[in-house]
Amino acid sequence: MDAIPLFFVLGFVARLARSDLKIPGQLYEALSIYLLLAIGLKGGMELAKQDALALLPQAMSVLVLGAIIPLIAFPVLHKLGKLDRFNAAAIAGHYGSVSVVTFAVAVDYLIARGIAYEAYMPLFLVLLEMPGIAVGILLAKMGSDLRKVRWGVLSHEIFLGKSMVLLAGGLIIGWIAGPAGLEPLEPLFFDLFKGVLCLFLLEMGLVAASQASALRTSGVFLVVFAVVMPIVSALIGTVAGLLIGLSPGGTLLLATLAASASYIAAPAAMRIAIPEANPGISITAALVVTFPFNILLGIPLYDMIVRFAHGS
Amino acid sequence: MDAIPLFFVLGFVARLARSDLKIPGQLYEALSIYLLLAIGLKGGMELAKQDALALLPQAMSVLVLGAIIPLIAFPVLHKLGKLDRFNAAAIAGHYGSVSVVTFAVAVDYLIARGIAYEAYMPLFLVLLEMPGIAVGILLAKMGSDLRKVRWGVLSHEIFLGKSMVLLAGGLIIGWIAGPAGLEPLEPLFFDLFKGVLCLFLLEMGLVAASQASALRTSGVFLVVFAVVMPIVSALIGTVAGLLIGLSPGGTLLLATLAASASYIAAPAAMRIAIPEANPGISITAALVVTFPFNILLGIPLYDMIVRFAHGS
Amino acid sequence: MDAIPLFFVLGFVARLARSDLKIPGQLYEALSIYLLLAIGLKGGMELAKQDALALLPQAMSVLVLGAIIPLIAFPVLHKLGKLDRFNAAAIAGHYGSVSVVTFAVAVDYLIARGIAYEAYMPLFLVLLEMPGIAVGILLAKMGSDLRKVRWGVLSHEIFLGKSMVLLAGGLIIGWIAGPAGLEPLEPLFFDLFKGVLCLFLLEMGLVAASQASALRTSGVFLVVFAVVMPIVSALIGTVAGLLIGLSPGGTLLLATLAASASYIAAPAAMRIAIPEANPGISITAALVVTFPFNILLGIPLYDMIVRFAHGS
Amino acid sequence: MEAETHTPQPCKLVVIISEAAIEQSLADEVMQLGAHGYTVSDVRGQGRHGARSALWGADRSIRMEILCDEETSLAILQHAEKTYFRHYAMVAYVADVGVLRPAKFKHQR
Amino acid sequence: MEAETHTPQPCKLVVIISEAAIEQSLADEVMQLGAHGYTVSDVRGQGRHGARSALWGADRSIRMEILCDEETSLAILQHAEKTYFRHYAMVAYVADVGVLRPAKFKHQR
Amino acid sequence: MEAETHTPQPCKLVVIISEAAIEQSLADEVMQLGAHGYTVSDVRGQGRHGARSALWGADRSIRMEILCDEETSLAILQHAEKTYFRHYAMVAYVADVGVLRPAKFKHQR
Ligand SMILES: Nc1ncnc2c1ncn2[C@@H]1O[C@H](COP(=O)(O)O)[C@@H](O)[C@H]1O
Ligand SMILES: Nc1ncnc2c1ncn2[C@@H]1O[C@H](COP(=O)(O)O)[C@@H](O)[C@H]1O
Ligand SMILES: Nc1ncnc2c1ncn2[C@@H]1O[C@H](COP(=O)(O)O)[C@@H](O)[C@H]1O
Ligand code: NA
Ligand code: NA
Ligand code: NA
Repeated sequence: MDAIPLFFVLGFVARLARSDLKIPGQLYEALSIYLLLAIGLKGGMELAKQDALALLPQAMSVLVLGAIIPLIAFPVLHKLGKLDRFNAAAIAGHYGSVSVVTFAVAVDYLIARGIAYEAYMPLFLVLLEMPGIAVGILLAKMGSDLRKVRWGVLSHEIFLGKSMVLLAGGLIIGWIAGPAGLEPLEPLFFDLFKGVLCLFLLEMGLVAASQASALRTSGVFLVVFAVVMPIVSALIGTVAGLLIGLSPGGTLLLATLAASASYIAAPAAMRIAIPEANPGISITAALVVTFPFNILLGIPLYDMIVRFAHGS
Repeated sequence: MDAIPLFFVLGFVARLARSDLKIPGQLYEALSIYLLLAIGLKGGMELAKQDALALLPQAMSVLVLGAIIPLIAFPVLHKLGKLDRFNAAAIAGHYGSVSVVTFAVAVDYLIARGIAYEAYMPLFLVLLEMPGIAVGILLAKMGSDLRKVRWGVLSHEIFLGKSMVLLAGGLIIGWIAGPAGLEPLEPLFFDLFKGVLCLFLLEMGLVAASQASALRTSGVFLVVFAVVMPIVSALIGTVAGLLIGLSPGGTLLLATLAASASYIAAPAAMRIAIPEANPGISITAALVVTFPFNILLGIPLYDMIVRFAHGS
Repeated sequence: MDAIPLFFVLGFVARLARSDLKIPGQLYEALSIYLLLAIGLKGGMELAKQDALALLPQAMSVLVLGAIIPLIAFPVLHKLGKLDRFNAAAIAGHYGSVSVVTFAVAVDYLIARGIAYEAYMPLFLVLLEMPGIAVGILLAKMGSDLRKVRWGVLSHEIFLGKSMVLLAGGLIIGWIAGPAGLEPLEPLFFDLFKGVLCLFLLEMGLVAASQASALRTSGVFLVVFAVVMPIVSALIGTVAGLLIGLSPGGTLLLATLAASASYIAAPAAMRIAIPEANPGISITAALVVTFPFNILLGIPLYDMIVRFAHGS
Repeated sequence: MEAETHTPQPCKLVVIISEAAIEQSLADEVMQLGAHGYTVSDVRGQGRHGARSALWGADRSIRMEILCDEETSLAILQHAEKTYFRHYAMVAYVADVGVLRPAKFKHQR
Repeated sequence: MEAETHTPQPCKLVVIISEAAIEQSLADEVMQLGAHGYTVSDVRGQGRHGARSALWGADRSIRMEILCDEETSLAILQHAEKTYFRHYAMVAYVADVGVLRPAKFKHQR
Repeated sequence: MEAETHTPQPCKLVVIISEAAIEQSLADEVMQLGAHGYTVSDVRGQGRHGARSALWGADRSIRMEILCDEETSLAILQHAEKTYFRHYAMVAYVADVGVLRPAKFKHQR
């Protein structure tokens, strides 16, 4: 059996059982810096093998995908879920953006099954990081006087947040350095990747369990949303994958990206951009429900959907 | 020459010379999380290759071994050493439990000499972690009103302390995932193991030296105890190894486990469970005397004992 | 293209753009402990292959080289640059000592081009760490009453600073353990080296950019000094390399060591030994100007100089 | 609703420095004694029990600070004294501070 | 030149404990309001907004302390209240302390 | 034996914020001047000497707090001023606090 989800379970159970196991804060930061850089580098290296210009139409479509998802999520949350504009917008932004770790788990799923995928998919991961967050913020600000919004601060937060800098920076370095330039970095950034991912999932299990008590107060609607929304997004992602001509493996990755909700970049950006939103709500949805749902059940489910759509 | 003990010496000397070299606290925690998980995973992987049920009798015997050692140590400390009940019990608990790093050094000793051993030995390490601590606590509480003892808190401390969770969690994950599932984790958890062990020993050298001044006030008895007790325990461990039919390599590991004293899990548990005990005393014995004794002189000595016992 | 300098650029640009990207403090310390130990071990391992006694004359010459550079730099800074005695001496000490990371980048430069070099060069790195700092301190103290100087504290600071302990400790361990003893440590200390170096350069880029604003107030003289001094030192280092019979590769490394300025060991020692010196000035020169100059332009330039000198 | 004022109102600040091992129990007890919150940081130091340099697990110390009303502050100090002073490395002190929203820190008895 | 004395002179100490996300803005604003410096440390804790255990990014808190004159201390407290108390986990208090060189902390208006 | 009371008795708290480089010497000197202990934490900040962001080695700051009697508090402040204020980034202040066991912090002269 694959070891990765087991680490999440270990962390989750340990915390529920009130063990004193903790991942020190700076180790957590070190692990995320590593994961973001490694994924960026990997993507950049693959990009160096491609004709980057030829990817432009696909890239544009992916940006649109990232903007559509929060536009769908927002009215559901606001109208159906009766959440105020700020919270609805913030949650929508989390689901428009992506989870790097969920992506990594999906890649691992494909590799373990020997399914091929477009190796430049991390480029799309980078592209999908921002637009969802941006749309979420815009949705929150639409009620207020748009001239009062500090656009500079906001775009700074979106484009220069550390996740973005590491992902995009890694991508660009990988692109410039190319496979030959990256070869000496492989033992650190590629060979250790899956092991580090396990440590990160252990930590995510701890964090998710520590937030789990919020489930009781969050209401049924939020839990249902956090399970149904990813499936809807995965469907949209599957359609997008078909439209831009991805392989089944690539389509699964795009569907998973669409289905995943950010819990690193988005919370940081939203806290500054939409202070009115309660961060507890979006994190409970994204991390306590959607994240484990995706890595435990979602990915196999999306795989079935994608196979069906690809007619295989 | 083997590099591992040299790192301990480097740390020890650096600190005695009052160098400002320090291992940052969170790096120390990261290293121990890594070591505990890695040993657990390794053991679990080997367990997956075994008929686990067949190990049950051996496992039971090992649990008994862990309970016997503190029962021997306690009267020696209390009667002969004139230590009060609390300190005697706490120290006995440290020696009943085990040192993960000493175990790792002994494994390395065997590998370097090409001596075979039962690959599932980490299972016994996990089993030996607890009973010694539990017996130590019981010994301390025997004087007081047993109904007043907060058993819930104590057993929580013993079974859900982070060492236990990581060791046992790693073991279970390794067991479930099996060799195939762990393969992608090997570069991190297995290939880097010995290097990380060196860093940890550097830190242990620093810590041991920082506690070394306590030797002056601790009295001759404690130092003698901290050298003689491991040898006695190693003899018992050797007998136990013979009784349960371990190979010479496995017997050496069991003897070393018996001889080793805990300085990670036990101090944490004892501080909560026996607040009356002075943590300085047990740590001086376990870390400043017994630990270096074991890794520098003890293991070769136990090897001779085991060879003699196995008649080889 | 080589990836290493790109990480420096990424850090530098991210910080200038006011991204919130940060390397946590303890990760920074962990990375430097790793780099210093790894370089020491590598050098010690190569030393074990040599007749160490035969290196004695070369080693003595290298010590002299380390003492000469600050003696040249000091009058320039004091007379020409109009810096007071304390600041001039402190800066001179920084340039007399060496930058471990610059050395590692130069080694990487040689490996990437398949140029051979004396594998025991890290020994010279260790030797060059101290004398520059010592001479710098002496220069600062010459004005004051020499009997009042706390020589004990100073020599402690120089010989037992953590950089020195890790470098020299690694060297000695590598020497004693030899290639066979170090083999199991290779995955950690050698295979990951270049990747870790990249992370460290990312951090150095962040730090350099955070100090860059000091450039505005530091004056033109300092910037010119921080570019010209390395070139002068590289010339001296080249001559020294020729005199002691190093290969072109070894000569380039010695030239680079001479050219490099310390920003880890020296600032720490100087802050204690010469409190009157403003640490901002020396760090701006060494880290913001000289370090990027060396890794981006200097090394190729010194390569040309060395080739010319070696007549190849 | 909290009463808010625009000049600081008196409030007590209790600070406890002790072994990291008791962080969780101390936090639970402080809340039980009537505090509405607390703040913890990692520290190192020296005292009657020698140096605690936070070099490794058993050697770590924490500093907890608690804003509360006077009654709670006394209860916390006395509880700490009774429960921990004997067997644990610990110091504790109380200071007078001013806060804008004193109601936030008042124990409803 | 600063006036220096050898007995401590009165000065105010403002302490703000809040979410790590606002560290940078808070620091900028504190300086704008007339402080000449500040000190920040990483903390964890619990309060009205529940536990903030610093387990991970969004969960980190900081403690900022500012030595300043009384006017600035009030300005900072009121600014914090106006800007952050509503939407952010935050507590703030002010204390009377003594410093040797009070001029260092005085705002030139 | 220490005299113990159940209401807090006056005591001084000295806080020094400065460069990490001098932690060891400062600690030694504080003990020599009559303190019986101290507590240190890692901080970052900004002041007259610009930002000290703890990004890397030379940039780290520490915060040391010392409970002691008034005489010792003055001795520490004056020593810090004489020895470090000129060349090191440093601030220091003293506050009045209450402790349960004042004898623990009193210097026997
Ligand atoms: N006089 C003091 N001033 C400040 N902190 C102290 C003082 N004495 C002790 N401490 C702190 O409290 C911890 C426990 O003190 P003790 O119980 O005296 O060993 C020490 O490790 C220090 O961190
Ligand atoms: N009574 C208190 N004493 C000390 N710290 C507090 C207190 N209440 C809250 N805090 C700190 O301030 C943060 C935010 O508080 P709150 O806005 O009440 O959630 C908490 O996470 C604690 O670190
Ligand atoms: N007004 C202030 N309030 C709080 N901390 C300060 C203040 N001024 C300086 N500091 C701290 O003391 C350190 C040294 O201050 P300075 O010597 O003014 O550069 C700074 O890095 C801050 O951490
Ligand atoms: Na998404
Ligand atoms: Na044992
Ligand atoms: Na140099």
